[in-house]
Amino acid sequence: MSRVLDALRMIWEIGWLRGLVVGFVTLTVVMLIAAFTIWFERKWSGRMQNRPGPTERGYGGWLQIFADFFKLLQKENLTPTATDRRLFDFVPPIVVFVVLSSLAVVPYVPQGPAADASVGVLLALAISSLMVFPVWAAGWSSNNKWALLGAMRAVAQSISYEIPLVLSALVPVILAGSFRLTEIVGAQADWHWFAFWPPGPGLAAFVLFYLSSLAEANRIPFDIPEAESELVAGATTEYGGMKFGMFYLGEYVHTFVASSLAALLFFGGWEGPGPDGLHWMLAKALILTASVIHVRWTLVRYRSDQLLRLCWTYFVPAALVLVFAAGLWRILAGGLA
Amino acid sequence: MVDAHPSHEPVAPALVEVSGLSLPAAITHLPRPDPYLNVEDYEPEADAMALNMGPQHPSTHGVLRLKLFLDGEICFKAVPYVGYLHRGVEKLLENRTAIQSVPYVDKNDYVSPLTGELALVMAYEALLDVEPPPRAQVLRTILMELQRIASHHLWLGTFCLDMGGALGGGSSVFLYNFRERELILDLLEALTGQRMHYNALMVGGNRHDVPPGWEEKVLATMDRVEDRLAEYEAMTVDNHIFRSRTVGVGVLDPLLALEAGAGGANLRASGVDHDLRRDAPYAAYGQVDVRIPVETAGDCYARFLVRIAEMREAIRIVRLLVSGIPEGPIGALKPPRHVNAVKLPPGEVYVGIESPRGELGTYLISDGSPIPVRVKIRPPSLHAVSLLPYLCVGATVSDIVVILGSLDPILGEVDR
Amino acid sequence: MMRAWIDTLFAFSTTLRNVGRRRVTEPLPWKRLRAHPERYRAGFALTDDEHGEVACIACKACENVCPSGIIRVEGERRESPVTGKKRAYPVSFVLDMNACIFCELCVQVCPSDAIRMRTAWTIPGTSREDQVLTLERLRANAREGHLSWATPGRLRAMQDPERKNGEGGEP
Amino acid sequence: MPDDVLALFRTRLGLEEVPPEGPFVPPETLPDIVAALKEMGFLLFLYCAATHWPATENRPEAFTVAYGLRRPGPGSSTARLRVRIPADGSIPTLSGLFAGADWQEREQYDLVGIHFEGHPDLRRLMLPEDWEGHPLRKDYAIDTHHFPWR
Repeated sequence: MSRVLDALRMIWEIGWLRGLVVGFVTLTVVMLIAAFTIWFERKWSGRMQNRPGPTERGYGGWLQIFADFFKLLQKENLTPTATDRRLFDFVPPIVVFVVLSSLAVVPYVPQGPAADASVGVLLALAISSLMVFPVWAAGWSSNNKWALLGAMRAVAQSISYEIPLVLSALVPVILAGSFRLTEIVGAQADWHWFAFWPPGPGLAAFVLFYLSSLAEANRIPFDIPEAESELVAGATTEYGGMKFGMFYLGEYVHTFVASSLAALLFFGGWEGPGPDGLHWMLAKALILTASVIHVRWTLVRYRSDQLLRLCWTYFVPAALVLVFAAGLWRILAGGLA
Repeated sequence: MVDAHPSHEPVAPALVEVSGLSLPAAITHLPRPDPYLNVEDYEPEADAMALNMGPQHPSTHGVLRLKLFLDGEICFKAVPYVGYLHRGVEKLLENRTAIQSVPYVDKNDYVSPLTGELALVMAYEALLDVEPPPRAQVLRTILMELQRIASHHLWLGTFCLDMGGALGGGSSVFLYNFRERELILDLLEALTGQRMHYNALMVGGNRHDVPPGWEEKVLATMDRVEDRLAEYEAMTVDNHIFRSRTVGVGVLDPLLALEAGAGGANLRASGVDHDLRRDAPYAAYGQVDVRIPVETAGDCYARFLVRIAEMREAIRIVRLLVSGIPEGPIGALKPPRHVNAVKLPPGEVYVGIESPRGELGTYLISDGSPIPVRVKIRPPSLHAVSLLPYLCVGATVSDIVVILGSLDPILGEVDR
Repeated sequence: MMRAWIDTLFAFSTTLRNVGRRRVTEPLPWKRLRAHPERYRAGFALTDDEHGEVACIACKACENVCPSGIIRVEGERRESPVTGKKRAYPVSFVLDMNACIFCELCVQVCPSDAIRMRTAWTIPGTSREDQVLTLERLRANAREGHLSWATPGRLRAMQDPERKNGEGGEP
Repeated sequence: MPDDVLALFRTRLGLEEVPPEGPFVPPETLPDIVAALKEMGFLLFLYCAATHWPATENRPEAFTVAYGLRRPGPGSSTARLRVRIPADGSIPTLSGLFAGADWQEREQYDLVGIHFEGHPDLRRLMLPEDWEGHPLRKDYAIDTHHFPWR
């Protein structure tokens, strides 16, 4: 037994091996959480609409997601003849790769993530913003007008909302004085959660970050690129079977990662009453994910031009003001202290 | 951000007089796009693209096909194609007797079958010069108003579905609406025995009298429906996103609406104070003071407001009438015992009633034989769909979906 | 602007309130939450008269009135084994449910209270022939029960213009 | 029909009595009369219904086309008129006057086979472009019963 522990400790000492193990565990757990989120979304939306949701496979239908997974696996691998075949097949794995790779820098435990980069915030946001490329490629390679419209909207929307997203994430960075996610959480110790302290800019920055990440993850009310009542299914119109399944999984992982980032930046990560640790982090991230789901099943969606106007006339100036306010607080508080 | 349209504020709008009719000046005589624009002549700002919307599309309300010519994402020409649901109902009715033809018109407007039945039955009654007894008239009025509520329920649900998608807030409103629509269908089911294709009317009266305890059930259901109406309003009326999507979108010129033959809420949202229930009363509408909601903005939001107000008004009418259904028989003619029970005199009639979608008319020619020579059903939905080439120009694809939903077309009625 | 956003929040309270509501969908086919009313019209049955014979007299009124033309009746006159009187009996009675529009007109015109509708659906089948009701199946349906309230006589009594009582529809 | 409409029909058509189902109007004066009605406030286009009358021993094959207009608002009234044309005749279009006449005329062209002179886009509305015949004509084969349903 002690030999095993010794071996584990040795692995822990070696940086890249530790990263590998932590990354593997994180990926597995997050994928399972995404599956759980899908089940929860179905159940919760059912309750919201006075429906039972899935009931058949497993208690409360909790095995339904696996049934769906196997169904998607079995489906015929349909590729329309007019598509750009290589690009078309290449895109779905890229989506999964992009959303999962941002997990490398997102810590769930105080010991840190697989790679505790010194610019963790920027890296996480940068990687998740890479999503625009596979979505555009999906729309373009499908050779379908609906997919093309969806992809164009997705690009416009992602690029626009990148700016308030990064700017609002800068507020906790400025307040904590570090880009490293573990240090940002450390700066929120003793209930100094940035959402509540300093009062004002932190909470506003959280709202901006939340809304912008909804837009980034293409969730209602900002799911213009999918817009199934207008664009059939947007960029993913021509995808079926497991290729569609990868987009689907990517969407939920993306939502969970964005929620985790919000929990880390604004709600103190694993800080909480009683012992700190993974449980608080997961609880916060899951509550935020659930709120995303609740928003999705309550609101209708904006039109794409309204969405962009919302971004450029309200979100971007507000984010700039918040960054300025955070800097001011930092100088004043630093000067006072 | 798009803020509230000024004309939704409760101020009297400027009016303009057109052929003896007062219409809101702000939306009358709007420039009319050319529905037969030659696409080659159009010079697009961005790239032009032809986009086929439907017949298999999530929000074409059945099987409408729209050929859209887009300049970027802005439509500059829209060509609707209908007929995918054409069943030749008029030909069928020309080969059926008066008894047999009533169940067929149920299938035209399958969202409000009772109004379709009434339009046909009233045409036969006008031809025969038969007046149904007062009990049947009041019962018919109650049924029409219940059907109007049910139809508007479905419209509101699908309208939000068009805006919010099948996997979003739209579907929540949709299912809430269906929850209450089911209650009304339960009432109609208890009365007629069917939930959709009722065959509830016959020439000279109703086929079914009320079952015991039905009136109390109606009153209880109306309370519930009115209570839940506030719930839909909480999700829509002041909802910022809902308003951004509907206010100022699809503004319909009242003159165009009239000339195109549109009716119902589409007309009244454009400031035309016209409703056959009040202006040419049929059934027992003469006994009740029908209040007609009119909006003057002419956009999708105004159509929404008019329909919500119509639901409240229908609830009021049902409550008013259901407590005082007069005693007596429900039919003026002997109950039919064979297929040719109704002898048609020669003649030519037109009867129009106010269906939830506008004026639903039946034009009937008989030469004295058991079957009519010509039955023409005037479908309000067809005229609503024929507005699309005018309304879609200048709108984005997202707007077109909303505009189509706000016109409330039922494709079964369009195609017949 | 601010007010519009605050008003939007009411939508959330509405959906949140609905989370606690009773679900309204029926978990078919396992459980039915509501029974169909007694006037519900779904299937068909040919009832027997008081002597235990089929009440149908093969008068073809239903065949003629059926708007979809899905009823075919063939009859013959013969002596009743019970009463010894001569009357017409159906030799074959075919009702094709594939094209039935459930308008209840066959019940409306039946002179002998024979055909009635049922509140229970016929059993789903795997072929179109399964939905064609024959004389035997129609009589078996009648023995099985679940008959609608409306008999031809009751329907016509309800619609009678000389009816005195305003309260119709008593089952 | 209201008095002003009856007066219009009497003066324009020289009729003594106007039948309640509408007078017969010569095809060439139809647009003028309908334009006059529109001026009088009959703004709502109701219907355009063509009927095929097959040849009998005492009359040749013919069509009638009936039009209906409505004056909206309180005390609403209708104006109805008819046009009779021979089997090979045509009728001037009203689509320039009423946007709603456009599709109604296309439908009548499609189902009854009447040519509307000057219609900008006289295509079939309900049936496919390559459909043969006009189903609402009386000589078009009526439905045949298929039994059992196939």
